[in-house]
Amino acid sequence: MMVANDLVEISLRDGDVEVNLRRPTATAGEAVTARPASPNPTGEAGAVASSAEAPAADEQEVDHVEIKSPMVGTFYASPDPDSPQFVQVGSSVNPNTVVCIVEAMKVFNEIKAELSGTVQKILVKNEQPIEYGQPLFLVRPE
Amino acid sequence: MMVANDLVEISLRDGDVEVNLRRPTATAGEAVTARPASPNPTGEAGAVASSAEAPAADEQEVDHVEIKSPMVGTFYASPDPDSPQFVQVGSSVNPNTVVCIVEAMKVFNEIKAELSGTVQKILVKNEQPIEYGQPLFLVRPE
Amino acid sequence: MFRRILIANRGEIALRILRACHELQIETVCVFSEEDRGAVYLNLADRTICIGGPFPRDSYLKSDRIIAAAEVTGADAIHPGYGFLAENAAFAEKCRACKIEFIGPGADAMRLLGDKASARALAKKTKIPTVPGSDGVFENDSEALRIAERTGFPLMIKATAGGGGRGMRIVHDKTDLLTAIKQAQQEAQGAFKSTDLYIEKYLERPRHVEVQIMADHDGTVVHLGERDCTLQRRYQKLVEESPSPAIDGRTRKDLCAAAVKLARAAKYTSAGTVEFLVNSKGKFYFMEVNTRIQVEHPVTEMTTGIDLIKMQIRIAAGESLDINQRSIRPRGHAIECRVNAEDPEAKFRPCAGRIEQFHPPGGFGVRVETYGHEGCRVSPRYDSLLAKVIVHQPTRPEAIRCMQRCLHEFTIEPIKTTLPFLHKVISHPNFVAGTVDTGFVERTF
Amino acid sequence: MFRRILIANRGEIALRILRACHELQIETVCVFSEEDRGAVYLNLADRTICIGGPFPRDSYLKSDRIIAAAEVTGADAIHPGYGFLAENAAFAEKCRACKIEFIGPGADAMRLLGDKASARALAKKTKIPTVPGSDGVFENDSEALRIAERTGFPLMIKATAGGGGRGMRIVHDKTDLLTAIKQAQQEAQGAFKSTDLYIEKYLERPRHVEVQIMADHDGTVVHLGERDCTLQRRYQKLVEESPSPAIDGRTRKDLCAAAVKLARAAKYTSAGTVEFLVNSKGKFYFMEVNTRIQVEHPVTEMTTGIDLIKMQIRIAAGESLDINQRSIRPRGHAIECRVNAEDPEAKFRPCAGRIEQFHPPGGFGVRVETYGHEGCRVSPRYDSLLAKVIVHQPTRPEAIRCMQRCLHEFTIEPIKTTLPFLHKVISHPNFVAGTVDTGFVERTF
Repeated sequence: MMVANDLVEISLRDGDVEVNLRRPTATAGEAVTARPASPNPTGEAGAVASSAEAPAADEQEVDHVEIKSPMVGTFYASPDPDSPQFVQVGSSVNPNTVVCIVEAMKVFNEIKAELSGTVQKILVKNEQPIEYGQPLFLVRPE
Repeated sequence: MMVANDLVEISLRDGDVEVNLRRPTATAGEAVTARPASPNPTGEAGAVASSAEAPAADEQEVDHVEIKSPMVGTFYASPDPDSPQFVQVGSSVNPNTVVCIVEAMKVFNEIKAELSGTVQKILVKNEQPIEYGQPLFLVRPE
Repeated sequence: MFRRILIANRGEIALRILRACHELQIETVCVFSEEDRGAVYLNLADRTICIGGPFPRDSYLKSDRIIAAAEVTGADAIHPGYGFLAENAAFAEKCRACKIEFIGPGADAMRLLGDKASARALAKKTKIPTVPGSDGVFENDSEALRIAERTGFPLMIKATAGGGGRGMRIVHDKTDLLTAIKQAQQEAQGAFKSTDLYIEKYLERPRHVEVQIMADHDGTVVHLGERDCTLQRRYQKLVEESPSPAIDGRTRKDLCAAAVKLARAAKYTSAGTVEFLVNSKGKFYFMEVNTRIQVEHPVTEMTTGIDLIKMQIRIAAGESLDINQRSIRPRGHAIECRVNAEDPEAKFRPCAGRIEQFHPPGGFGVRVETYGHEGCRVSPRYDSLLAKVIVHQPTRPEAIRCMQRCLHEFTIEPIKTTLPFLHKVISHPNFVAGTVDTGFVERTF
Repeated sequence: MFRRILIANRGEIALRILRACHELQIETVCVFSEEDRGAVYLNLADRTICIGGPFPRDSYLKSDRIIAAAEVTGADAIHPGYGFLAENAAFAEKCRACKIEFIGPGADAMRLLGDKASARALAKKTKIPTVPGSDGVFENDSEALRIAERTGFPLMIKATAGGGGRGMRIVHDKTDLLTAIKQAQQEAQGAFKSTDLYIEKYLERPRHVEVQIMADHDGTVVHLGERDCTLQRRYQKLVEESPSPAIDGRTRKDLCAAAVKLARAAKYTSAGTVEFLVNSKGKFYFMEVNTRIQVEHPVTEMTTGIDLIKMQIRIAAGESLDINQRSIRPRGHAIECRVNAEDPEAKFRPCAGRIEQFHPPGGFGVRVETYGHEGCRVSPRYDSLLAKVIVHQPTRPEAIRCMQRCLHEFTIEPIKTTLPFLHKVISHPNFVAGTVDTGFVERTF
C-alpha cells in the first residue's frame, strides 16, 4: 500500500499548467497539529493531537484499509476545479485507480489506490495540507 | 511510646560532670546516611538508606514494640564506662525503667521504656550517633 | 575552610546550598523532618539526619536538635538558608558557643539590624533617609500639627494597634488633619480599645528596591547592585528583577552607597539586603534589613556572575572578599518569578500532592531553582514555593520575552501553580512599561 | 522578521531553536519522523508535521518533503540546525528558489568553505597559515626532497588512499626521507593498489581550537572568541571550553583575526566556525570551516551572554548585527560536556530505550540542553547525543569543579551514558593542567 513514493513525485511534472490550481495558502496548516491553548501543554495529552493521529484501529472495522499519503503536500480530490472528484464514497477502485493528487513543490503527484475495493470514506478535505502517512481514504477491500 | 520529649532533655543537666564521658567524635556519623558510592545516585533506591530506615514492620513479629529515640544525639547503653548496661537482652522493663542515655549538646537525657515488657534486641551500639525517631530497642510487651 | 557543613533547611534552598558545598569540596550533612524523608535532594548530601516531626516547630525550628545533629555528625558549620532559624540571633550565638560556625552575620549585627526600631535609629544616625513621621505616638493635637508640618502632606494617621486599614487615614491637607485624627481615634477605640496614633509620610505608589551587600571580617563591604521587588501580593514578593527599571543612575548610586554605609555602621558581615521604598519621584527611604541570604538572590547572581552562597561560606570561614567594588560589573537584565504551589483561581489556596508531570523550561539565559521533579511530593506543611525561574538577557524587553516563554513552557501537573497568574502579571502593559508600584497586583488582579 | 519558521531537525537542537523562535515571537513548525512521533519537545511547536519514516534518509534528509512541509504550513524560513541538511548547499539553494529563506550562509560561501581543498586555497590566498606540505601528490624522490626541505621536519608521508595508519610514516630527519617513502609506497601498494603519496607537516600533540564568527549581510563580521575542543574520541568532540587554556593573548588575537579575515574573503554571512590546529609552541594552522551552528555553540553563549540562534535568525531575516567587536566581552570560563547515550564500558556502543529516571543538574552557572525527561524514549536511529551540560564560572578551576559536581549530580537511568567517563576525563590531571592534545583520550582511556 505504501509503494507509491518518490517516483510518483515526478509523474506529472508537465501537468502543472494544465491542472492550473492555485496553491491553497489560505487553508495552509489545517492538517497539522494545533498548539494546545493552555500555557502549560501537558506532556502526554497534548502530543500531536492532529487529524493525522490516525491508525485508530479501534473505531474501524477490521475489513477497512487506509490509503495513506506517501508524501507531504496538498490534497486535491479532483484533477481540476471543474472536474468531478477522482473517487466518491461508494466508488470501486483497483490498484491502478487514481484516487487523488498530492501537490508538493508545484509537482502534482497522482496517488493510486494500490488495492481493489470500495471507497467507504474520504478522510480529508479538498485542498487540505497533509503530512506523511496521513490516512486519506478508507477502502473496503474486495 | 513517644511521650518522652523536650522535657527529658533537661532532666540531667547537672549530671554532666558526674557521668564524665567523652564525646564520641571518632564514631560520629555512623548512624546517618552514607552517600551512595555511585557517581549517579538513583532517585528512589538511594534515598536515605540508613540504619534509621527502620519501621521495617515486615521483619518484626507483631508482638515486638520499638523504643525510638525522641531526639538527636549520642547513644549510651550505660551510665558510665565502668558501670553495667542499663538493660540487656532479656531484661524486664516497666514504664519508668531507664533504658539508655542520649547525649545532646552536653546534656545527658535518660530515656525511659514507657512500657512494660522484655527487651528482645538492642538495635544500636554504644556511643553511636542516633537520629530522631531511630529505633533503639525491641521490646516484647507484657 | 570548613570540613563539613550542616544544612539546616529544606527544599530548593537546601539543594542550592548542597550544590555550593560540593563545588567548594566541603562535605554536607542535611537535616530533614519525617515529612521530608526520602526527598530526592537529600541524595546529594553526604549524610542526612532526621531531626523531628513534620511541623517546623518539631524539626526545622528546633535549634537544640539541629546543633546536636551538627555535633554528632562532626559538622563545623551550619548554613541556615532563609526562613526557619536564619534570622534568629540566639541560634547564631548558641551555634558559636558550641564551636560550630553559624554561616551568617554576627549576632550583634543581626539584633541591631533585625529590630525595626534600632535599624531605623541607626539609619537616621548615619543620615540615611527614613520615612518621615512622628517616631512613635503623638500626645495631642498640637503635637500632631507640629509633626504634620515637619512631615509634609500627604501623610498618614495610623493606629499603633491598627491593621487591615482600620484606624488609618490619608490626609492630603493641613485643614483636614484634626478631623482625620478624631475619626481615626474613634475607629481605633472601637476596633482595638486604644487611641494611640502615629504619623507617617504617605508614599504614593512606592516601589520596593533592595540592595544586595556582602561584607567580610576585614571590614570590606561591597554592594552587588539592586533588585526591584515591587511586584508583591499581600507583602509576598512575586517577581524580582535587576536592574530596577524605575531608578536612574544617580539614584542607584546613592541607594547602593546608603546600603554600604549602613552595613559598615552596623559592623555587618556576610550577605545581607537593605530594603528601601522609592517614591514616584525617585526619592528613597530606608525600610529594613534582611540579615540572611534571600529567596531572590539568584537575580543578582545572574547579573554579576558571582555565586553568593559560595561567597557567604568563604566569608564565614574567615576568607577575605576576593572581589572589590570596581570588579563587580553587573551586566544585562535578570528577572525571577516565584512559582508557588497555589491555586490562583481559589484565592491562592496552597496545593499539595504528588507531581505527575514536571517539565521545567531551559535554554539560553534560563535557570530554574527547584526541588521538584516527576514523582515528587509537595507537602502542605511548608512554604508553597515550588520553583524559581530566573532569566538573564541583554535587555529588559528580551528578559520579559524570555520569561514569558519560560512560564509558558513550564509544565507542572496535576498540582495547581501560580504559573498562569505570573504570566498574566509580567505581560501586563504596566509591568512591561516599568510603572508598577507595590499595590499594583492587588489593585489589578 | 520571519512570520513562521520550519525547524528541519530533531532532539535537543530542535528544542533549542523552538525556544529562540518563541522569544522572537515567530511561529514554529517542527517536522518529525514516525520514530519521533509524540516526542515532548514537539509540544512546544505551534505546528508539527510528519515527513517520513524513522531512518534519516526517509525523513530528516528528504529535502523535497521538508520544503513541501514548509510550503503547506506557510513557513517563510527553514532552520536546519546541525547535521542532516545543515551544510547542504543544494538544499539551501532549493529553499531559496522556493522563496523560503534558508537560515544559514549563502550557497556560494557554503560551497567555497565547505570543500576542504577550496577552503585551504582561500586560506593560503588570504595568508592564513595552513598545515605545510605538498599540496597534492609528489611525483618523484627529488620533488619529495624539495618539498620536505620547504615543509621542515618532522613531517608525514601519507598515502592519498591511506587509512588506519597504513601507508603513513613520520619522518624526523632528511636522511630517513627516501627510505620512508619506499616503505610507505610498498605498504600503500599492498593495501590500496596505489603508490600515490603526499607530504604534510607533522604536528606534535596538536590542540583543536576553533573561532566562532558571525557575519551579517552588510559585510560586518565579528568573532565571539575561541573554543578549545581538543578532547576528542575518534574525531568526536567530548568536551569544549572557552577560553582555550593553551593559547596566550597574542595567539588568541591572531587566531580570531585570521578567522574574521577568512570569513570576509568568502563573503560569509550567518554563524560559522573556523577550525585550527595549534601546536605545542602556540603556532596555529587553518584546518576547515563549519558553515552552520555547532553543537558546542552554548559555550560561547555562556561567555559572551549572546544568544547565537536568535542572532542567526535575525541575520537571515536581513537585520544588521546589533553588536560590534568592541561590545563583545567574553567573561569567565565555560565548559561543555556532551552526554551521549553510549556504554563506555562496552566500546561506546549506543544505548536506546526508555528513560525511567532523569534528574539533570542545575544551579548557579549551569545550563543543560536536552530533549530528555522521565518517560522519554531514546531512539537507536539517531545520533546518541542525549544532553549537553554547560557550566559558566569566574575561573577555569571553578568551572571544572562545577562540571564535576554536575556530572556527579546528573542521574539518568537505566540507559547507560558517558557521564562517568566524562567525569574521569575532566578530572584527569592533564586536563586540569590544560596540557592535553587531540590524541589524549585515546592514549589514556
